[in-house]
Amino acid sequence: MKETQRRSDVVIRFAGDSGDGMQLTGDRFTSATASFGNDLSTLPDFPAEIRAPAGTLPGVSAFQIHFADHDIMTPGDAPDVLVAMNPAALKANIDDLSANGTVIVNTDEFTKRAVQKVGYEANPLEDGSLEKFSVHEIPLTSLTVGALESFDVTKKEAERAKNMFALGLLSWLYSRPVDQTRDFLTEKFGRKPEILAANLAALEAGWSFGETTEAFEVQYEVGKAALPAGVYRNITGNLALSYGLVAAAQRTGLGMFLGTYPITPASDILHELSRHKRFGITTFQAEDEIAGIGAALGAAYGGSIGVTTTSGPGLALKSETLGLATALELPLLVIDVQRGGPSTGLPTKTEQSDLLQAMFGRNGEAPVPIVAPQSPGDCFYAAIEAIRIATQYRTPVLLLSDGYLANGAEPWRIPDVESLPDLTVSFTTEPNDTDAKGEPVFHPFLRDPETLARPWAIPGTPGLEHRIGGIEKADVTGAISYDPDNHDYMVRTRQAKVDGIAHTIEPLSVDDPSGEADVLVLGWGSTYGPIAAACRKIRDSGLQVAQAHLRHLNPFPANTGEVLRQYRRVIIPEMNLGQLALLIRGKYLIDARAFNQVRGLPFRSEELVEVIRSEMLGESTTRFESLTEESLA
Amino acid sequence: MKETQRRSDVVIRFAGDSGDGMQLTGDRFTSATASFGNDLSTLPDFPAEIRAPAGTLPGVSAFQIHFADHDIMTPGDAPDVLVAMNPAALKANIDDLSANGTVIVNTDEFTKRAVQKVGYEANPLEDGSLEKFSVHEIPLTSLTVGALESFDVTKKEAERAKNMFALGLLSWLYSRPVDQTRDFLTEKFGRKPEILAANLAALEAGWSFGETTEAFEVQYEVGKAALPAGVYRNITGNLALSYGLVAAAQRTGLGMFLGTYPITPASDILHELSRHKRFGITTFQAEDEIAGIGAALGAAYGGSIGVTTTSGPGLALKSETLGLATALELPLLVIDVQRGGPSTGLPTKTEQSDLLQAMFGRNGEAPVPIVAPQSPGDCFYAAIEAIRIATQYRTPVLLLSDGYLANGAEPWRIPDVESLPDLTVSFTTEPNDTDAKGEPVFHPFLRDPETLARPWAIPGTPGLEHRIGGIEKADVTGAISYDPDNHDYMVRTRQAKVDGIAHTIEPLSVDDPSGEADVLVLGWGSTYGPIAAACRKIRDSGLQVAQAHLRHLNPFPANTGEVLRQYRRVIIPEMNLGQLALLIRGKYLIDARAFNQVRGLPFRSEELVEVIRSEMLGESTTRFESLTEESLA
Amino acid sequence: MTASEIPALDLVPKTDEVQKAKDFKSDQEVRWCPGCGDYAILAAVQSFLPSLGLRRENIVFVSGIGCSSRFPYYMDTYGLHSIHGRAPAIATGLSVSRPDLSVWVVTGDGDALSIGGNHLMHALRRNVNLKILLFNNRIYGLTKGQYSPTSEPGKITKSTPQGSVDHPFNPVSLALGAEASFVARTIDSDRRHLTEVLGAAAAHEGTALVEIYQNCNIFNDGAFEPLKDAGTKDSHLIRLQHGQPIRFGSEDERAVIRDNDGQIRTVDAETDGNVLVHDAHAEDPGVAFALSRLADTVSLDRTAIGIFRDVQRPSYDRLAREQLEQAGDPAGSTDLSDLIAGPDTWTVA
Amino acid sequence: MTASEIPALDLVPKTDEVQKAKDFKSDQEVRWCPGCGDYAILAAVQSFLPSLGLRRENIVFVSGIGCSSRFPYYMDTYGLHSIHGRAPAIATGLSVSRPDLSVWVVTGDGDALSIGGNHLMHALRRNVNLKILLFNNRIYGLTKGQYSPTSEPGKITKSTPQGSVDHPFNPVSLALGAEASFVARTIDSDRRHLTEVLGAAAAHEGTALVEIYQNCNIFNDGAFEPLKDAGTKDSHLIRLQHGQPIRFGSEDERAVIRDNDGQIRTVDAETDGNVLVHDAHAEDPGVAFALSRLADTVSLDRTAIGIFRDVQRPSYDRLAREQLEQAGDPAGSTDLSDLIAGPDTWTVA
Ligand SMILES: Cc1ncc(C[n+]2csc(CCOP(=O)(O)OP(=O)(O)O)c2C)c(N)n1
Ligand SMILES: Cc1ncc(C[n+]2csc(CCOP(=O)(O)OP(=O)(O)O)c2C)c(N)n1
Ligand code: SF4
Ligand code: SF4
Ligand SMILES: [Mg+2]
Ligand SMILES: [Mg+2]
Repeated sequence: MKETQRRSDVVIRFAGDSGDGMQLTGDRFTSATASFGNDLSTLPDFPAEIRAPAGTLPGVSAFQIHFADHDIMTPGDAPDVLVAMNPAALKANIDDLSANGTVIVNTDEFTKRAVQKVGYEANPLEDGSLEKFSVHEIPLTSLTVGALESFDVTKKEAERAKNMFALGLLSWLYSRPVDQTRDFLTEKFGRKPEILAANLAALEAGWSFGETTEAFEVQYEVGKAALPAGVYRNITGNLALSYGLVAAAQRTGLGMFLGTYPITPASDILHELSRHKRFGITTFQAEDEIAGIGAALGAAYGGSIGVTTTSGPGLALKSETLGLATALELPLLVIDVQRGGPSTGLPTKTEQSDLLQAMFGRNGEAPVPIVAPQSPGDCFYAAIEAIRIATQYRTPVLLLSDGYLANGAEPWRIPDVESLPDLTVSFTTEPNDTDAKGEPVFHPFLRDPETLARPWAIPGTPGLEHRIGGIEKADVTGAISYDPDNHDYMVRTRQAKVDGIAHTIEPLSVDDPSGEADVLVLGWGSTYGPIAAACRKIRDSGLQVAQAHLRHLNPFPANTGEVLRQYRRVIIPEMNLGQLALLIRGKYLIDARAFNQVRGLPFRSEELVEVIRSEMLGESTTRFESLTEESLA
Repeated sequence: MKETQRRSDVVIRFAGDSGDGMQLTGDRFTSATASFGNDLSTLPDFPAEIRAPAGTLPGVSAFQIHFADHDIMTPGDAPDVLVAMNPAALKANIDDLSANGTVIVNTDEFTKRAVQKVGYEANPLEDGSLEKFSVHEIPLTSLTVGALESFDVTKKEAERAKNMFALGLLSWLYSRPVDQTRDFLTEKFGRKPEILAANLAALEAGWSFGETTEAFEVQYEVGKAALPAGVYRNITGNLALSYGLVAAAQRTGLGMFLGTYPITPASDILHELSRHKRFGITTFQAEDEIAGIGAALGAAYGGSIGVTTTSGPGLALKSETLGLATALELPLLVIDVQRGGPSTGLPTKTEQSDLLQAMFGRNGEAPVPIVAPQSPGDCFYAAIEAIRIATQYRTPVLLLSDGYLANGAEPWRIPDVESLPDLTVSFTTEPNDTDAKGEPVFHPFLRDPETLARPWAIPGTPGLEHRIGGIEKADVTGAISYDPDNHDYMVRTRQAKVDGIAHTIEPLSVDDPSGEADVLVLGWGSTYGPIAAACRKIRDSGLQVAQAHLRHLNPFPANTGEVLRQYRRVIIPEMNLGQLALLIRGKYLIDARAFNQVRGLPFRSEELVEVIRSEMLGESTTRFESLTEESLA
Repeated sequence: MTASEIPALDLVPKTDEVQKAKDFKSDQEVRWCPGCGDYAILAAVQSFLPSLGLRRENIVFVSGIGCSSRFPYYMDTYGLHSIHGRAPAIATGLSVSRPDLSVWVVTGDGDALSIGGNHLMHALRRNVNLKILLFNNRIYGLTKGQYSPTSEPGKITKSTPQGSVDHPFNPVSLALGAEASFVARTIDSDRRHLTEVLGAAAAHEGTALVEIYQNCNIFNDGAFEPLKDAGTKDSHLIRLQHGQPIRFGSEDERAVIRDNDGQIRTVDAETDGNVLVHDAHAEDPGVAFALSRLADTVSLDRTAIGIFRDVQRPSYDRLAREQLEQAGDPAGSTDLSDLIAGPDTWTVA
Repeated sequence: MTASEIPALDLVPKTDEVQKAKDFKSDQEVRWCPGCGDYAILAAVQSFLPSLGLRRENIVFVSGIGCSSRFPYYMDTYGLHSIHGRAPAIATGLSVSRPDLSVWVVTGDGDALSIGGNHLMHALRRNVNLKILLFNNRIYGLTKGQYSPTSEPGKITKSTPQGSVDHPFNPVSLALGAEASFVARTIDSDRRHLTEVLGAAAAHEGTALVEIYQNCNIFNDGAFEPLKDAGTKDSHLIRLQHGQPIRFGSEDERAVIRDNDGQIRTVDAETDGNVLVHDAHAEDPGVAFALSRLADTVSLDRTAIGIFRDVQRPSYDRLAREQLEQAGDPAGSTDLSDLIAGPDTWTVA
């Protein structure tokens, strides 16, 4: 047996052609790692093309996993190990590798032509350019084909199994179990026994290769993480969001209607929900985004939980109907899984640049509450919270996820469904007012004095027949009204209703173990992990820093200003040009500093460390956006 | 001859049923007043319905004109004279009348039924409720019918001429010329000689009635205003905007393409431009707003000045395509004539609530310059300025007008067209770069170092064939690029391009005659008039106040922060819930106070006086929106 | 046929009460221009609905924006006045999620065919259980008189001072091309015909598109005069009746035939043998389409009214509901727990 | 027929240079999946264009979003890759304002018929001078395999695990219902037929809609196999040729006839007399529509390909241009001054 070394955490990136099955490989490695009991975080990164041409840089598909014996926050800044299935994968990823990192390359693909195709002048395996790394040159393809010689598969099929060989090798290297992967393959290829056998054999062969070859002298171990007790699973943001929707619908006691139009990276929510009709969920693939939200709104009018899912360009299209929903004051959930913009932008990358669109992208004063999850698993709870607000306040709500949350995964403690909030909705079924003659009448815009919500009286309710629409309505009666003072009143009341939600959300809490920090890092959405990791590193280095994270972007928690004012300096890192920063500055008049990157990728925590530290120490602040005169407009 | 008294200014409101021709009456009175040489300002106010049912409150159509022997800023807070053609018109407008105002009522319409129909318990002409006013009860309808007895028209036709009778009477009362109205009628009814004769006679009869009846003892005179020398005309905002577009197109030397979809209050721009094809203007009534902006963008790609016009709900629909235009970096002008929102809202009323939609209503970081005219006549220059920015910076530009500017009118000094800025555009026709081998190549995203504008090379140019799209592009070459750093760079560069426009716009100037004010009132768009009138009144009362008005909302003039910081207090009145205030506060960290009304009507200057004065004197500030914690989100 | 006998209304609750037209009048003042054709349609719908015997609260009118789209305010049922062009999409969500409702859409030629064309087409293709009343006045009324996608070529309007250069849609052809299972055309002023068509639409499972020629006396007065004027209407109108040979003219002196080249044509005085017999239930929409092409866009000569097509195809609503039912009910929270746990879990003690 | 002989291309500048397919290849790497039908279409278009003899810089490809919409990047002409569904609208502005360009739209079944259905329909009705190539693979390719508006009923996809309950559009029927002046259908793998159809489309004044059956080998492989497979294609395909009797089958043993009830039907072995002769130029689209209905949505039996309709109707572009010309040119700045001054002015000294 070889030597075994312990590691507290490892970051591995699998990279290859779109057709090489890297997402699947990463997924399986993740699954094994999760069930082994590590904490983990993943970052898939794939091209916009379905199958970009083989061997090209744009065709590279990668999957990064960070796993550890303690709780971790991010998929890791820089991989310790890069598995590069071809020259393109090497070229596209090598710069990210950590110093002294390990590279495992599939030498079979490093032909002269392939190397030149991606713009290498010389073969990088030969020109010494990889010297600073520990390089393992392995003919993965031919080893796989060799291992499958006796199997009843074509050469092409055998070659295709090379990802399983790689998975086997890496599983050996990091002492990962492979049983689950076996089960998975058995399920997947159940109907093609030869392919199944070949894949299982390739997996096995990879493992054995690690064990027997001299290339690998050490095997690594990463111990279980001490997570809070409970039953866990691994989950991506889109899946958690889908389950959150199912759970929320159940807790309201109503049917759910998803009206949507496919768009990356939101489509998987449609795919997932379409499989759960037994929970009373109807999915409707509409002709476009406008019809998607329209149908969801129509269903909400009829008493369903109306939901629509999309990404940035689709949210733009939904603007007008979303405005109608604010005027009708009906519950509706709009989910925007943000991606790189503007326009088509970077469809498979992540970004936080729809916040101000979510806040303001409608004609007139049309406030909409906004909720944002902070991690893949948190998408579950964010969905429930959004539906709570929508149903209790009779308002459309925007949930802002993003591409990183959507496709990233983490271990998730499975909640006890009985412990989820009770969201039971009761429709109005009786007249709620009396007219001048003392007769009972129904007034569709007579509000609950507490929440300012109007009654939800659905068609089919006898005696409450009424008409609503997008024209301004008279207070109480809901009749069309062009009265100037009524309009002013209604505009303010709709705003006050949304503002009032602040009373029912948890106050902003600060993570500052020492209680002595005078710099606060404020974030929202998916930057939680990188910010938390950075703050932890700073504290480990002996400095103090505080972190606060906004789950509600509209309204902000009631104590937000009070919290922020306690710090000498507030830093707001965002994957946009400073959108939350504008809102915070405008509302609280605090000179918050924005640190922005719009690279389509999550922040690297090391970078955040540097930025926060330089601000703490009063060093150069050139990395900050100057939010004063010059650049923020 | 009766006694004549001089007045320095007068506010008259004509009010009647939608079918009573009040808009026409007001228009004619305005025309006469303009040509007489008064300064003036008007405010039409009509229902959303085409012909709301006769005799009802929602059916009332009104037209207010303020005219004076000096320069004035607003259509007036409260009418001095109300012409009420029926009980509904009286009821809907009487509360606005100034103390001791004059009411001229058409008694013929005050039947018991008509009076009750609008909810009067007793006939207001009899119950003493009008006591505080000077009331002239005149049977306008029967007087008109009587005067036309000998004419070859039906009774209905005769009745319909009662607005001309009223116009004649008011013309006499305020010593207005009626020649132009005669010409106008002759033109309008040229083909119906009987109707023409009847209308002319009714006009005449109204005038004579004033002269002969004892009801009117005094005739009034309002002297000419000492306006700057020049040739003047009367103009509405929509007309001035249309002419500005024609003029701008001429100055660029290019054709113009308007792609649009009708919507109140923007449709008149389409109507107007469709009549001016000889200036190389193509108008295209598209199937919807998305097609309207799409076609305009396509035409811009082809080298035309692409324009699209709309109002709030239409702007919402255009969001996605506007985002594409920011990514393509092509010139495009989007005109939003704002109306009351949210959703369908108050379609015929005015509001400033699309500012933040204009700023942020797109997915991703998609900055768009914004220009806003401040008076009807200024719409002409704002259109030219918007097209200057669009063509020179190769960017979509948003122009924010509103319902008040669109339909309001004022005397306008006609510019010398030769003095308008030269906007000549030159397309790129030659390669602009060299490739690695030194060969000339065309790079569609190689920018002008000064403006950061990219070349505008239109189809049909040999040798410059290239492809553009909404996916992120590589700097310089414009090829599709998923590179993270390139994306970050391009996002910032597009922002920097828009920010850089600040170098070419006039600095923010302050109107503070004494130079001693410590309170500044900052506005944008159509609130210019009411704010200026209020400031003038305050100064007249011996206090000092400064006024500044933003024509550019994005980017702000470079000196904005510097200017604002010179004042102890900045007050921002807006017809929304504080949209400019948010931007100013967020950018400059100045505790600007927002004074907001969302009534679908322009501010009354008296109200602004009160608000500004109480702030200056440090009195109660309860009228201000608290822009801190509680309400702005 | 009352509602209880109409299979398409099976799931909509019925009432025993005797209803009158006035039971369907809301308390809102009607705000169309005096003389507008919309009044006649409103009256016809209000008089017709009692014949269905449905519970008032189970009827919903959804509309877009336009003069016509004010309709729901005047009906004492549930109603939703939405935004321009989107009524079919909104109504789709309502209808699919609420099989116990009778959902009607009211729209105009601009609302349905200009901005809303796509939603209309997709509702038709899916066969969502909507009854769509398209008030076609060949003009934009509410925005004060621009031409619409059904305006005749050359039309001079506010936005086309030199005359429109657009070729108009024929709403019946368009609907048939979009896979409509029910398409009819009728006229505001012909109360009997209108009522008949409404009855057939109500009885249809799936989308029923009813084009109603409607006079806008303010901006397009007399647009359908040739079909209303006593002197011309008999010669211009082709009244389609299922199972009947298609003859028209004041003395049935004109007829519709199929010609040798496969075309459907109108001819003067034709022998019985060749006259086409109208089959509204024909599976193939080819003949219905051909009938929709007979009319002259400008003169309105040879305009067919009545039910062009009325075929059975399961509604989207029904098929979607069947999938829900097939999926079964969850076993309460156990099932939910199982779902979110999934197959791969591990326990941390 | 070269471009100089095609009246519809009158205004587009020609070149004397001899062009080759490779002149139309851009330097961008083609990024479709290996085996995708889009490659064949790209190659066909690149080989076809030289036959027109147009100057390369006067050709523009405008597309929406989808795999198919990547097309413009690969053409060494001007190109605009726009947003989902909006290409016809954008191309309309370009075409109307630039009569010297040959404007092509490339779109997919989702892009053109789902989100973009309305723009497509309106372009067709107006007869804007666009050549629209609709790559119909009956699936959403770029978003990885959801069903589209042309997918067959019951289709199991990522978004329809129990099978789709939508009834699909027939793009040819839809276009005919939308007043199209030119409609054709062809197949990615039939280079000759595809090229022929492209030629006819290019020669047409106004909108030419060309539906191209395209194989998506990743998400909907073999969708059109019955029309490509040597064993079935002759029996399934009806090749329409103007002026020819419509016969098909490996031995022409099947034919299309008009039946007594006015319907167009396919029959086995029929006498010559009754066989329908295809008239692509028929003013009335009725027969073309009927031909579009013959195909079985699922089996693809009786699928007609070729040019269904090709009639002359002045393009929107031409009519709009004529109005511009009628309006005349302004007399420089004098006219502009007159315009903005208007009739009612006064002078303040
Ligand atoms: C998004 C949007 N675009 C445009 C409008 C303006 N608008 C209101 S109704 C209408 C067209 C009305 O025509 P039609 O549908 O034929 O209805 P009609 O008034 O003739 O009954 C338009 C363009 C709007 N309200 N919303
Ligand atoms: C506004 C918007 N909605 C949705 C999408 C996502 N999307 C991209 S392509 C596409 C459909 C592609 O199908 P099709 O048009 O048939 O093209 P194909 O990929 O099959 O060639 C969708 C839904 C988008 N990019 N933009
Ligand atoms: S404008 Fe025309 S359609 Fe509208 S209410 Fe008046 S008459 Fe009727
Ligand atoms: S997904 Fe299908 S349509 Fe798209 S490139 Fe691949 S094979 Fe072609
Ligand atoms: Mg209409
Ligand atoms: Mg497709």
